[in-house]
Amino acid sequence: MLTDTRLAADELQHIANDLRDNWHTGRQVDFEEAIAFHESLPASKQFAPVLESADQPLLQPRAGVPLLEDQIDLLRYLQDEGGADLLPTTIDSYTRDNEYEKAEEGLAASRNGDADELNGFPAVNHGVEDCRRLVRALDAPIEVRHGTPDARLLAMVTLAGGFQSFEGGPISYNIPYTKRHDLETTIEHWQFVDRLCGAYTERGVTINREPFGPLTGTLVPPCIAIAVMLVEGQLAATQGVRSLTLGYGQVGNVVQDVAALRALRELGEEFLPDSVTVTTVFHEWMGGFPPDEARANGVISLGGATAAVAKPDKVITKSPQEFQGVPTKEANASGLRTTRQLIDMMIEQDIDLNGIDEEQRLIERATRALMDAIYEAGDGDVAQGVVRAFDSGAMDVPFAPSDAAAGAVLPARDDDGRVRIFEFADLALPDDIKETHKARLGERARTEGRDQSFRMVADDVDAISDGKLIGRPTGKRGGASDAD
Amino acid sequence: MLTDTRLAADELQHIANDLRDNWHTGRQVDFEEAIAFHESLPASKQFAPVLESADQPLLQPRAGVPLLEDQIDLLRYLQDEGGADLLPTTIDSYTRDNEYEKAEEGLAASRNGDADELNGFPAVNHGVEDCRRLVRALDAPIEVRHGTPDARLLAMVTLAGGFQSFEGGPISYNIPYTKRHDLETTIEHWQFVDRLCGAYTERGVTINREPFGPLTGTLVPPCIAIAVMLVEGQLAATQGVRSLTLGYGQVGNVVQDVAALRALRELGEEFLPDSVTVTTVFHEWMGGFPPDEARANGVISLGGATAAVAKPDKVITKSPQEFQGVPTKEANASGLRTTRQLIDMMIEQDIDLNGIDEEQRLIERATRALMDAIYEAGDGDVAQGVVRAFDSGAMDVPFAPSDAAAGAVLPARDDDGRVRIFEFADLALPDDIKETHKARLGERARTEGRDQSFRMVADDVDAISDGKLIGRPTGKRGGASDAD
Amino acid sequence: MPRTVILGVIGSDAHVVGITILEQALSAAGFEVVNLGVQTSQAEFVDAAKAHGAEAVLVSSLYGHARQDCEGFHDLLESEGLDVLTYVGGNLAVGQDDFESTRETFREMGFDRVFDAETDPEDAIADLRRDLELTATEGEQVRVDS
Amino acid sequence: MPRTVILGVIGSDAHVVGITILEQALSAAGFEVVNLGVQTSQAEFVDAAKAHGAEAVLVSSLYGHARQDCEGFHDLLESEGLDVLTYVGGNLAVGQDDFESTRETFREMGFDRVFDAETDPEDAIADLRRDLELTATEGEQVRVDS
Ligand code: B12
Ligand code: B12
Repeated sequence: MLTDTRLAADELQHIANDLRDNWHTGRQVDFEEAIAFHESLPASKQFAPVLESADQPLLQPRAGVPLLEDQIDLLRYLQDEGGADLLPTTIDSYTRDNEYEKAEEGLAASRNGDADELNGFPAVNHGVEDCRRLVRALDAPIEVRHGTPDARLLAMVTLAGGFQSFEGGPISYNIPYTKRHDLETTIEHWQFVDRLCGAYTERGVTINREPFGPLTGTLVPPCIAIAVMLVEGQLAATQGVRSLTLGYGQVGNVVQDVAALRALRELGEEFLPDSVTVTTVFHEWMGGFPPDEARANGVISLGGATAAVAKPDKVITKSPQEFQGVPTKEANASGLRTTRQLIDMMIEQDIDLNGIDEEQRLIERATRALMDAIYEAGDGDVAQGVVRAFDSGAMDVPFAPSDAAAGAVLPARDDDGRVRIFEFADLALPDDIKETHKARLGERARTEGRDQSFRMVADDVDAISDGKLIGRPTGKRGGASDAD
Repeated sequence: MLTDTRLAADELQHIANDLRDNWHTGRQVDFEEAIAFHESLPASKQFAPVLESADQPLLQPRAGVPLLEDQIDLLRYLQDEGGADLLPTTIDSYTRDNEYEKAEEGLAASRNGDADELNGFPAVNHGVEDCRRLVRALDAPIEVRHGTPDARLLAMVTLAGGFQSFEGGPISYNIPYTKRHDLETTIEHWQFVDRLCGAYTERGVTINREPFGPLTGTLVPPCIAIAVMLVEGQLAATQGVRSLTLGYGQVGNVVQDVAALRALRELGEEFLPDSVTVTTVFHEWMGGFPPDEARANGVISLGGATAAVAKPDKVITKSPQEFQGVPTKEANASGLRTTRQLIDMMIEQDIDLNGIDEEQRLIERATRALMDAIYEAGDGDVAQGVVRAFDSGAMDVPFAPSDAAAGAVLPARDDDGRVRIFEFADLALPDDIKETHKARLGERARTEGRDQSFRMVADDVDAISDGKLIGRPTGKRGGASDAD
Repeated sequence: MPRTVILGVIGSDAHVVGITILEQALSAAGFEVVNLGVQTSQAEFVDAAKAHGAEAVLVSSLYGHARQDCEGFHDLLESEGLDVLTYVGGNLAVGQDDFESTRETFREMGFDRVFDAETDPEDAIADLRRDLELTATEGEQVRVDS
Repeated sequence: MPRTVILGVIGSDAHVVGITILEQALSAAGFEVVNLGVQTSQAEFVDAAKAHGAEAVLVSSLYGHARQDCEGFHDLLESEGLDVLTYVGGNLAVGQDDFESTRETFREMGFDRVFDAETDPEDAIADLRRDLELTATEGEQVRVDS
């Protein structure tokens, strides 16, 4: 039975041996030799120390293209022209599905054709040596960013390949990213990944792990996101991970975002063992972007401004071309520089917003309630508990495509633009918190003179891309009207 | 002798008659017929009512090209694609110098060549009828924006041409814009302009007047800018102006900017007669911009964010191409939309910053001290007083190119990025306020481990274009180092 | 009688928000919607269309692999004897491609209409009505904004 | 002995901040600077160069009329028998022009060096030293950053 206990050494070895045969590059992985490679890297390429010792939020973009040389050029550009402090390598969708054969075809097609046939870098297909070429070619530390429910082989290859940070987690890379993976299995798979990171860590090569905080990116109530971060953090810590970067995706209300980041940091410190160094990452708005670069720059800037106030350890930036498709390197770099300008202009300012503490307390209370429900469901075991809580709907994520979550919770913004819960379904929140949410949404409904309905939710989903924060009825277009 | 008294009707008439002969289009001006034209305009083109009844900050760009058709296309683009609520027509530099002959040559050259030979729209040369064509062609109200010390003929032609708002004032369009105009003469010239606006106003055609708040655009301490606004407001009110929009240019510190805008509004209400409707305009950063559109978008966004908190009646936007030269219409529209996105995402948020009241009180006390000094210098007459105060240095503007101002005051940022005064020269501020400024700058000097010097001022002048708010020594380049 | 349409996200794409909004808009407009959710295979689309006697199949794709995922879809429909209306929409290309050429590609692959991500659901519904020769009153809760 | 340079903003341009910074940098580098301020005519530049025996004339222009304002400047200098180094800098064209073609235009007009608004004063000073064949130690308070 799945429990939150450390994977035994022989089991790790056994699974690793099996995985080696999933794709030929698996056989290139040699742990001892990988340790040696990591030890050869200069301090400036060591992810955890660079991140943990920074005195300002570090900036990191997302970026991944199929071919190695292109990926090197792209990252070098983002490093030199975008001023990225930390670099990413975003993995393609076939690899995320463990479809290495298809990824190989896409890679071959990209090599022959002029268009990119993959939406990311197929690291498993490239193999250990090419990953190292990438790591050697850049000056900043690089993280693997993906969205893979079963990322075991990917972790084996990329960690051996010199990457020192690995995004994702069993919930955050299941619920928002897939339909049919059951949570129990993904947790098992991530226990392997975390144990592997732990094994490196024990040998002095700290691997940073970053649970994916934004989840579905769409109006996720902070308490839900933070609870997932705490659960994944605990699961990782059990396997020996010692550097954890907990994530949170901007909702666009400055007070709520600052409060949520503070709650994330404080609860992270509290819930995770002292042996773990907790850092936080703030993702610029992860929902639908405006189809207009000028307006998109405004959204990005609000992210930068919020980061300057909340001071997370890291900020994942967006590009002004987010709406349209994978951005050009120029647009990606411009998102970095716009963010940097806001942070650098604002970070030394003493900006003290009223209302943050109150919102933070509300978020913390709700998060604790969810954590309690999870422990209770698992009789004290967080792994069992989170599976059962998602099963019963005590834990849920809005707009979850996965069969493993009810996806029944619906969020909506209140009159101030803060994300509240409109439909709780079976979410394990105490009545007084529910009342608070209902009251705030009631105010909004009164302001707008309409009932709370899915239409309100839909309007909020579109609001930022339509240039607003709150999806008020405008009567201008069908989608935003409350006529039906 | 110059006094703050209303220009007699016959004198107005007399001056107007003389001016008619300065350029042939002056003879097209017919007051009665102009009133009739204004009365024919729909409510949506009436500047003062549109501005004064708005419930959100209205956005206005700067824009002026030599040819009428191009100006129509440009403004239509800014209106339709930029979503400008209010439109501008920026006048060329020759017209600002009353060099209508040269402007005529530039206009002819622009008509023949493909490049624009003027940096704005020469409205006097175009004459009354072409101004009306412009007004008729657009949907939003249009303001004349210029920088002309002697704007009498420009006012006659453009007001007859259907414009209903006129920027500038005797101090704000002298001190930052010219070298050799004496203040007494510019005040006389603007008394004419204001009286003309008053004459329209008395006939039911309210002409909005907008003193130019940003002055030299470069680290202007709020108290100085606000004092100039109050003086110009009073001079205009005396001549019968009833719609006054007082201006302020962003310094980049959010708390100081919000405090300054509140001080501006409150002191405006207090110092100006009840018959005057006071509105405020916030100019996005008027100093040197970053030579990079991505970073410039960040600067613009901070302006939008500040406006969302301070809620001025109007915002003058910048374009991401500000650094380089007159922007393309696309860039100009994009500055509008970026600003709009920030305002629309933030305006409904309850953002309550600590420290605003304290900063506002500091600004108000300093402004009152300057106003007292001005009244005292003029034995109660503000016109005489302001001339004498500038003469003695009791009143001054940093970086003033004009011989009419000492230009001896030097600003620098404190550790929080607020603009303080580093060199007071003869500025009429009480000792306790000076002490406050000195103490704040002393803190900064200690943080940086260097003396207060002109180097600090120079570093602050460059800071925003270098991507920061405060010009900290970096050792990176000569300009930012404190080695000498 | 309400007309049935099949809706889903093809391939291994998990972007669910768009079809959630579309489902709601289509239902509100009086259609019977069979929402297959994300990560739906070509075969699942075909089976559902058959099983429900659908008149239209609406394929969504956001993640940039639409071309690969839709390859052969119309052959499959034909081989199964299905003559249904097919729409595809979302972010159909990888990167910052020009939409017109993307539209052309998908038209050639057999889709009756191709929509970009800026599409207002109401516009797509108006097209659907037109293509199915529905009058505006035929739906249950019809509203078309001009 | 410090070398004398004339500095000013030409035409009816009133942008004073740039020359204020330049004046400070030039003085710190050991030059004797005669700052004519803004809105300086060609004749005023020429008179000052003569009167002070200047070795270089530094013309600044920001507002977009530089070409017109500088027309005939070198003829005037020549007719007055002045053989001085001439630099021009700032925002020299109206609009978003390509700087290389702007540089060409001003070089053809006779300026020895043409600088854009991104110029670091220290770089211009290094050029000035080179052109005047000054060694780095000749100034009083010299510092050149590599
Ligand atoms: C939220 C989001 C996510 C969430 C999705 C959560 C979820 N499960 O739904 C997360 C973070 C998990 C995610 C993951 C990924 N994403 Co994503 N994501 C977005 C984002 C920001 C918003 C999408 C959204 O919800 N929009 C709101 C809804 C209402 O609009 P919509 O989806 O566009 O749908 C509307 C229209 O398109 C239209 N429509 C859609 N389909 C159809 C079909 C028909 C027939 C019709 C008529 C109309 C129609 O109507 C819909 C309703 O109005 C977009 C960028 C953007 N648009 O701003 C990127 C984006 C779609 N993602 C992208 C990518 C690459 C990915 C990843 C592959 C990589 C990654 N970043 O990790 C993974 C893929 C995972 C997977 N297996 O699918 C790219 C796609 C690139 C491309 N096509 O070239 C985008 C464009 C971002 C970018 N610029 O790079 N993403
Ligand atoms: C502040 C400012 C103003 C202030 C000036 C106050 C004052 N009296 O100084 C005010 C608001 C009054 C103003 C007015 C106008 N301005 Co103005 N202004 C600016 C702004 C924002 C910053 C200029 C500045 O101070 N920069 C900081 C200093 C330190 O840098 P700098 O001036 O570039 O100088 C450095 C370098 O260029 C170089 N340099 C300069 N000259 C020389 C010469 C030599 C030989 C060398 C080696 C180097 C060198 O070294 C300097 C020091 O580092 C610029 C845009 C920008 N750059 O961001 C527009 C800008 C220069 N202005 C412009 C215009 C059009 C005007 C107006 C005509 C119209 C208007 N908007 O009202 C009027 C003109 C008035 C007049 N008669 O001159 C345009 C010029 C357009 C063009 N060239 O195509 C600009 C580029 C804005 C724009 N994008 O439209 N302006």
